[in-house]
Amino acid sequence: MSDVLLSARALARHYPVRLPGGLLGRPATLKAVDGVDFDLARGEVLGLVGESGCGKSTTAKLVLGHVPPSSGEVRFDGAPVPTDRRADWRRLRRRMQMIYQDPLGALDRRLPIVAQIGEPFDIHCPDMPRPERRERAAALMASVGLRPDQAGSYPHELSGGQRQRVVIARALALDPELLVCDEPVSALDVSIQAQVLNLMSDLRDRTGFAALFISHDLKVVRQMADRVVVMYLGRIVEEGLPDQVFHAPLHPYTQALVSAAPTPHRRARNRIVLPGDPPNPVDVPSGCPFHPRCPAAVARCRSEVPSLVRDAGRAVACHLAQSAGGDLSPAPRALKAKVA
Amino acid sequence: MAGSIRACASARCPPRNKEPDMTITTPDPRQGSASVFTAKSRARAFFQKYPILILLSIFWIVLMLAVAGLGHLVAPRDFMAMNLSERLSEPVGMGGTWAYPLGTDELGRDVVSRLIASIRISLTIAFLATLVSATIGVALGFLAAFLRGRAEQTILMVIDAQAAMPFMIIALAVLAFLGNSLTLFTILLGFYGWERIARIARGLAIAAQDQGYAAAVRDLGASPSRIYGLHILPNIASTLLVSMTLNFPEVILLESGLSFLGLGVQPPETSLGAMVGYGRDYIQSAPWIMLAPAAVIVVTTLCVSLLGDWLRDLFDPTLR
Amino acid sequence: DDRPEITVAVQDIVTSGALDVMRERSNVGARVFFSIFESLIDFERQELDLPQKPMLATEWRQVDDLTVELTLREGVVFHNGDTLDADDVVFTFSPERFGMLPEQMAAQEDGKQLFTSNVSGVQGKVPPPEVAAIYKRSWPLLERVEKVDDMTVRFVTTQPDPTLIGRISRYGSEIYSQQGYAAAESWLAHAQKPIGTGPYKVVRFEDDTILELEAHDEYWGGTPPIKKLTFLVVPEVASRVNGLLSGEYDFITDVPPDQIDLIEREAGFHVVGGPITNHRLMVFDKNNGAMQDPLVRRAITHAIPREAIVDALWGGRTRVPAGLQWEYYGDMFIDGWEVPEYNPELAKDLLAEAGYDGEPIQMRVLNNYYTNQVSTAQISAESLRQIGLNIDFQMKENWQQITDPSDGKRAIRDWSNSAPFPDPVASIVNQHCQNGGQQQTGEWTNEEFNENCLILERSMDQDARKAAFARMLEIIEREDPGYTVLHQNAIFYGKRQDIEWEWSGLQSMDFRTENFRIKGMQ
Amino acid sequence: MLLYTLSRLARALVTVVLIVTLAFIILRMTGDPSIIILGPDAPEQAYEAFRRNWGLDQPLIVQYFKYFGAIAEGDLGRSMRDGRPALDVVMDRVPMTLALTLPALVFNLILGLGAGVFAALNRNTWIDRAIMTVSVVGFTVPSFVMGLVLAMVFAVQLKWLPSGGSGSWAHAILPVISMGMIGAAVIARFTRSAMLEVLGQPYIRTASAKGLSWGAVVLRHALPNAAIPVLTIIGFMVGSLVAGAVVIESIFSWPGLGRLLVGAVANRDLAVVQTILILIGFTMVFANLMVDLAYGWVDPRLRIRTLSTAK
Amino acid sequence: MTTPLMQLRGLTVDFDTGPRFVRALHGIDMEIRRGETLGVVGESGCGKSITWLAALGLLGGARVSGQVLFDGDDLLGMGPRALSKVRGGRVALIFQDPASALNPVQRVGRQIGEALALHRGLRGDAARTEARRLLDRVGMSNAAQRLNEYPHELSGGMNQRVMIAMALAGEPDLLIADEPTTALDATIQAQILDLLGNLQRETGMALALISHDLGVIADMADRVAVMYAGRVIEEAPAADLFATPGHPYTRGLLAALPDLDGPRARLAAIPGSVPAPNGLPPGCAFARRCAHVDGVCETAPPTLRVLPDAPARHVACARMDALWCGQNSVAAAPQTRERANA
Ligand SMILES: Nc1ncnc2c1ncn2[C@@H]1O[C@H](COP(=O)(O)OP(=O)(O)OP(=O)(O)O)[C@@H](O)[C@H]1O
Ligand SMILES: Nc1ncnc2c1ncn2[C@@H]1O[C@H](COP(=O)(O)OP(=O)(O)OP(=O)(O)O)[C@@H](O)[C@H]1O
Ligand SMILES: [Mg+2]
Ligand SMILES: [Mg+2]
Repeated sequence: MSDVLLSARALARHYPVRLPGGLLGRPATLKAVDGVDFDLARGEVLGLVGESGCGKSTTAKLVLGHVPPSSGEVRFDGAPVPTDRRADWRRLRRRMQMIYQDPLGALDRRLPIVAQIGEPFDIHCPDMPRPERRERAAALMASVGLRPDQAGSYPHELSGGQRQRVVIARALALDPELLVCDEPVSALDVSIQAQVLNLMSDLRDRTGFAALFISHDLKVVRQMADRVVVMYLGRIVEEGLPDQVFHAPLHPYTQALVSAAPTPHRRARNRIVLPGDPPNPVDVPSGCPFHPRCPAAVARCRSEVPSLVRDAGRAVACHLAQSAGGDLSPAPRALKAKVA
Repeated sequence: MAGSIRACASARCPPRNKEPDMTITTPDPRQGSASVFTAKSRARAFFQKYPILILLSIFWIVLMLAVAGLGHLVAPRDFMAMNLSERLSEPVGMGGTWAYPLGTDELGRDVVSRLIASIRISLTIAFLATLVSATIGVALGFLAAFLRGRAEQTILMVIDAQAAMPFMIIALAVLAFLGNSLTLFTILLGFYGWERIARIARGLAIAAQDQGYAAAVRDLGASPSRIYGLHILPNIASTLLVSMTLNFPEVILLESGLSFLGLGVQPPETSLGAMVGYGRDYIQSAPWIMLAPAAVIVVTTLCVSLLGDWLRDLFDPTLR
Repeated sequence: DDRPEITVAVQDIVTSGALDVMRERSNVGARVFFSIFESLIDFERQELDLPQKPMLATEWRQVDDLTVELTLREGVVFHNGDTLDADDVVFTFSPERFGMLPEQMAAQEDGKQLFTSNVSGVQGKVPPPEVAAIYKRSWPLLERVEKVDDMTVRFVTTQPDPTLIGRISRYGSEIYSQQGYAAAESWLAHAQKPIGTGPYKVVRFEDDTILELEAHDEYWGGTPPIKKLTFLVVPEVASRVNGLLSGEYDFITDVPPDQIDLIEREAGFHVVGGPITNHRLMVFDKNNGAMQDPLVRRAITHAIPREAIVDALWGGRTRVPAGLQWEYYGDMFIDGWEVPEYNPELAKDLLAEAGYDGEPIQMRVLNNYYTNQVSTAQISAESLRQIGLNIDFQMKENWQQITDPSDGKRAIRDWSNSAPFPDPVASIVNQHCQNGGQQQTGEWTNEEFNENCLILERSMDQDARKAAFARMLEIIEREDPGYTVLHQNAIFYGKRQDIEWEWSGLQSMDFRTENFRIKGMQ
Repeated sequence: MLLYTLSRLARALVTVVLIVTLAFIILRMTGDPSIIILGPDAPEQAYEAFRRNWGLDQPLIVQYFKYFGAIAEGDLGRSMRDGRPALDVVMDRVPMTLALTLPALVFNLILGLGAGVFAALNRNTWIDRAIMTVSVVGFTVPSFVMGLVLAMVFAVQLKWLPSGGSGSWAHAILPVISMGMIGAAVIARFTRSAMLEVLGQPYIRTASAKGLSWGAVVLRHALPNAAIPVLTIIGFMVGSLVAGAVVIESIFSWPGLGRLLVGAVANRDLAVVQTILILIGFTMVFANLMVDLAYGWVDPRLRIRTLSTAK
Repeated sequence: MTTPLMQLRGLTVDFDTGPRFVRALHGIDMEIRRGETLGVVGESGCGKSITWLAALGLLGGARVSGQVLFDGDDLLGMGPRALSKVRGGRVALIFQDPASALNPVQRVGRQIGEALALHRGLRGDAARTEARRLLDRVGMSNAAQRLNEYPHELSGGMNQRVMIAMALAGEPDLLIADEPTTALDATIQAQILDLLGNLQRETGMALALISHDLGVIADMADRVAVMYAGRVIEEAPAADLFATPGHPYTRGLLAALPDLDGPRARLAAIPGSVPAPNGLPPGCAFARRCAHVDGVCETAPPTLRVLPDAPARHVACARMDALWCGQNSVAAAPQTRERANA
């Protein structure tokens, strides 16, 4: 992909925290995001998957300049993203927007939705005449499939899917180039999810925005993304086209994740049950962060941090998946793996 | 188990266009045609939504507001007019006449007229003070939420300090040492309870800007004044209103407590607290001087509190 | 010992926190001090015209214009067992007692520190410096007190002082025990548990709470009739009344006139009391605004319905006096002098004549520092409004605010004047002449008045003095009003009906045998 | 936890400094107590002597620093009334006030918690409404009216209890009741809503689902959790009790701090007033500190301050 | 055939919403046989949870009617004491969001011990030992130490294990699991589902698994009940249901789900949204979103009926005859057909 809209380089975000332990609670560092590299081309949708706490939302915040990175940088259209929330930052909102998981929470319940959809104009285009603003808001509503008679409704009067449409309409008001969607359909029911996903695809076809699409639901990501990044403990462990990643996962973690994804169309599957608890980002294991839960781990995994190796659009950070020749091949589904 | 039904006539398929046949049983009467049914009489439903106490409270508060606004027009006499020959005359029902329905006080002034004047003053003070405290509280709360960091810590410390001192004690010292005027008194009472409102405002603002609608608007690129003025404030207004209904009766009580100590509203002005305060010496010889305003204090604060509780339940969906 | 224990519920015991007659300036102190201390000359306190009578001195004579000689009573025993003699009297009026020795003054200067003044502290017997100031005011002309023999003393003044005997009998001149004072650790310790000659001695004193006295059985005037006499602070009127009616207290003081009926309605209780040697005044500032015109002030003096106030607020139990004077002045009493008559029409005319233009006139009132003060002030204010004055009624928290001249609006304020000894000097001179409070605060002054002050104060010629006094009253109460007398203050006590006990116009409570008996006992 | 404690302590300290400054500002705004202490009839020289003696003739800023210096050394000055150390004067009264406030606090808690829990368990029934209405009434009657009426009924009419004064436990009953009523009402309301909140929590359903009887659920699961938020208002209660003492002690002639304060304010006894202010401030800060720490103690969730797996 | 372990008959629930009553459940009929896994699916708010809460008398403040027969006894008519014997003893529940379903101020050991004391009379050391055994059994590492920890010190997965251990304490015949894995991560979800499956196999208890995730249900259930707006609208053996869904809603649901395999195509969304419980239409609640709607759908809500050819399957659809037969003749699987349309 040629035209890079967004690029993250060695992006890291660490939080100082205090360990449990009563009176003796030691200070420690929580590495929410720890050295992430990716590029996002114009018009491309990059899916970000991973378990809770692996740093997906933090990555999104870094991309949007909500929090400053501890190290590394994010460039948007060649220029670093400001993080100070001053005028520069505010101006950049015209070009990058966000869609939230909980549409009700993201809407002001005391304003009719049309006012909220038109708000970006009020903020960024104070010179635009009032009628035009109203007209544009109406057009936006129509484009996300809201009826004109719903203009005066308040968020609580709408269904979840309709609310998410409002949020989407508002985010698209100023024709942003980048949309960051943090679990945009997780709060929606299955039947509604499909409506929203379809709407987003349609809008994308129409306006051509690029998106960072975050979800823990692999099926949804596969539906939406052009490329997928899998994160584990603040790092990227695998990257590739959706079908590559989901059909032939290289990393043992991705393998487990894919096998555990519940889908009614694939009954009687082999579920890889990983042992152990979800990872704790304060206490990242040495070597490969995944090794304590890895069914295929070998001695090397315990000591040596695997680097993300790229090859022909795919990338993986696993010693076992990187064969000597440099080609990438799936990590062996180890003998230890408990297959249900 | 399942409403066992005549199955599809036979194993064969009916023609496609055929109207669904009569296999459909009439709806179970138990199920009703829709999910909502009014099993309550309208009156019962109404009173359940607006309990009688609440209606009475609203009525009383409206009455008090009317008295505060228009009472001076209907007051039988000037509240300062004295008639020394009629001092301490009893109210109707205790042997008095309709000339002075609630009797007269130690200077022969009409208790009804004084009561009206007192309601005016007390309600005005309580209202203004509550407004002042809400303004201070919201301003500081928002400031803390907006600035975060050191500034927030400083504001929190001031809040702590204010909360640590019983307000009565501070008011006592200030009034006794600075002297008293209605303005000073009102402003002083305006400092009552601001810290509570500041805490609430800060908490709600932070919640809103951490995950809520405020964060969303901020991400649209809105300026802080827009976020706080246009979005957060209207959203937390109901919560603030409820906490103001808590403040209001407390201010009235505080006023009466200070009046008891001779530090409240000063003659020739009068207030509910001042009437009770000055009337307390007559609690045995002429109880009506004190009882009428005391009753108004109790009933008014009661009504405002009840209304506040009710509003809080109304606004708080988790309590439903 | 079957003598009763008696509890008196009072509003306050002393306002200064110290049982020292030279420190305590308020009226309330007099109430308890008379049970503890006695002066050389006293009054028949329960009689209305308060004739003088021997107390610790059995006789006294004017030796010359500058000297009075007194013979002390034999067999007077202090609470500490010492017997009264001339040394005690000399000590009572010595610089040491008033903190005027150079070393004491140095200590006062040293101890001066922010809020940590050590002056009245435990170290050293150093009274606070106010004591000296008050002494100087009470005894402006006293040069020394000398011992003639063990039982005879002389008071010597620097100039002729027509009021010398009066001053010897006044409140503040009570005799202290020299040994008693010496034995105390500090001035403060003594002021907490003083040694006097009175019928009761201090057992326990907690400022603001309680004063417990017990019978001083060696009392020269006969065994005190009460075993234990307790003064209990009960600030709330209603609580005092409740306590009396529920039988917890035998006496309650400061009963407002409106409560009298309530108490007397109950069987077994009644109220005694009446006018005292204290007049309530309304004081004028002649420097500000409309008040500069004496006509306005005169209008005010005619506009106040004094009789109505006395009737309504005091139930007729006090009276409107003949100006700032009391019958117990004896020869110095100006017969026929009266307060300005109540005449609103005249008042209006005066105002019209003065061309009063409706400018606001401040009236500053303290919150019931005096009984019925607020009510009285409200009636007065209402009456003044009736004649067309624009009264700006202001409640104040304390005396400083009352007398504060800084805003240039001081006009009318409340006050009261006492006459601690039977001579006009005790009231009009002390309060209204050059060194008196009114002129000191810059409210009022008048040259002719001040000239007459000197005559009244210094001359030994009674006629000249009386003429001067008469003229002074004319000036300050009529021609160029500096104040106007409202009414005589009165004090009322609720008590058990079975106790025979008389109140005193001097505000003291007398619990000596002659004045206390429980019906049906002994 | 240690750090938490330390930071709470530091904040408490700042609070105290603020209170002390506040006390100074309030009391010094109109600087001169001489005329009140000496009375209106004292000679001018006496006032001057008094002012000089107490250092009131110095510039305010000098007074402020001296004052802070003195307080830092634990010297709170002397009562201007009788010259005793202000701290002694105040401390003499502390036991009396505690004798009222502690029983009142206990009374508050027992009555308030009981009524609140009972109301919550009978939510929306007439019992609930009755309790809540009574509690609002209890809270809206001015305490002095309550005190006077109680005294009239129980002392004057029935003659069961003394109408005022101190000396025996019987003397304390009426003031404790008058003081306790308000607090009980507040606690009842607070407890009710805390209880309702807890009763709506999923773990209550879990407990019932386990097979516990309703009584056991309330006793073992709901009450302990509902008690936690109620803790917070105990700090606040202490403050309102102290404020209530001002009025109640006057009504019942109880020689405690409250009456001392009223007297000292009336007499403008600066040292005593500010000692009381500081003492109350200290107590309140301490009480709140204790409540905070207790909070951490009863609620294990607060014992650990970690953000790690917060979700 | 033996009687079912638990049978719900005409269960209705009405909530008092102030001005009126709102019916949330409109006569639910369902049954669970011993040892069987019944999956209950449906959109959020359709009444999955309250069905079981009402059945066990855990729904304070609502009017419940109908019959809940457990081993022949009607639970709705039972006294509180008898009911609490059943709850936790013979029927155990576990809930969504285990972290908040555990008492935050009690150690987990104590919470498990409570259940042991209630239903097995174990106390003290015996209870402790048994609690540790239970924790071991649900696959908790370091069980002895975990007993002394508080819920917030454990991760979500561990808390759910604690809940399960607590449920096992009474050795129940029926375990009702209300969205036991919704709050958990995919890998942890796999662990818990695995655990439930194993436990069921070992103990032979019946399992009612409630979920809105068709994937989970497909994975676990023997038989599935699909709920919509307070009614069961389809009930069938799991394999049949996922192969040939009957009710238009079920079909739509399966079609609307994106998939991991197969070609990527536009999703076939069901238009509109679930009607609010206080605004149900008089007829079929799904009518407004249904592509096959007909006049008859709007008159009265359809009842569950056996499908022709498939005696084990029940569907509540007035037009079922037409649809079912049409489908059988036209297309094998609805989703493929609809995808083709897209
Ligand atoms: N402000 C913060 N302070 C401390 N730690 C934080 C902060 N924000 C996030 N974290 C931690 O950083 C880690 C990554 O958080 P993040 O929100 O990015 O996860 P996520 O992948 O979005 O998870 P989820 O799927 O649950 O949303 C988590 O462990 C979280 O607790
Ligand atoms: N206490 C209550 N008062 C009023 N309505 C209620 C109450 N509890 C539940 N409801 C309503 O009953 C309906 C069914 O709720 P239920 O909790 O069973 O849904 P659910 O299917 O379990 O949904 P979810 O998947 O979100 O858990 C919902 O519409 C809900 O609004
Ligand atoms: Mg996230
Ligand atoms: Mg549910």
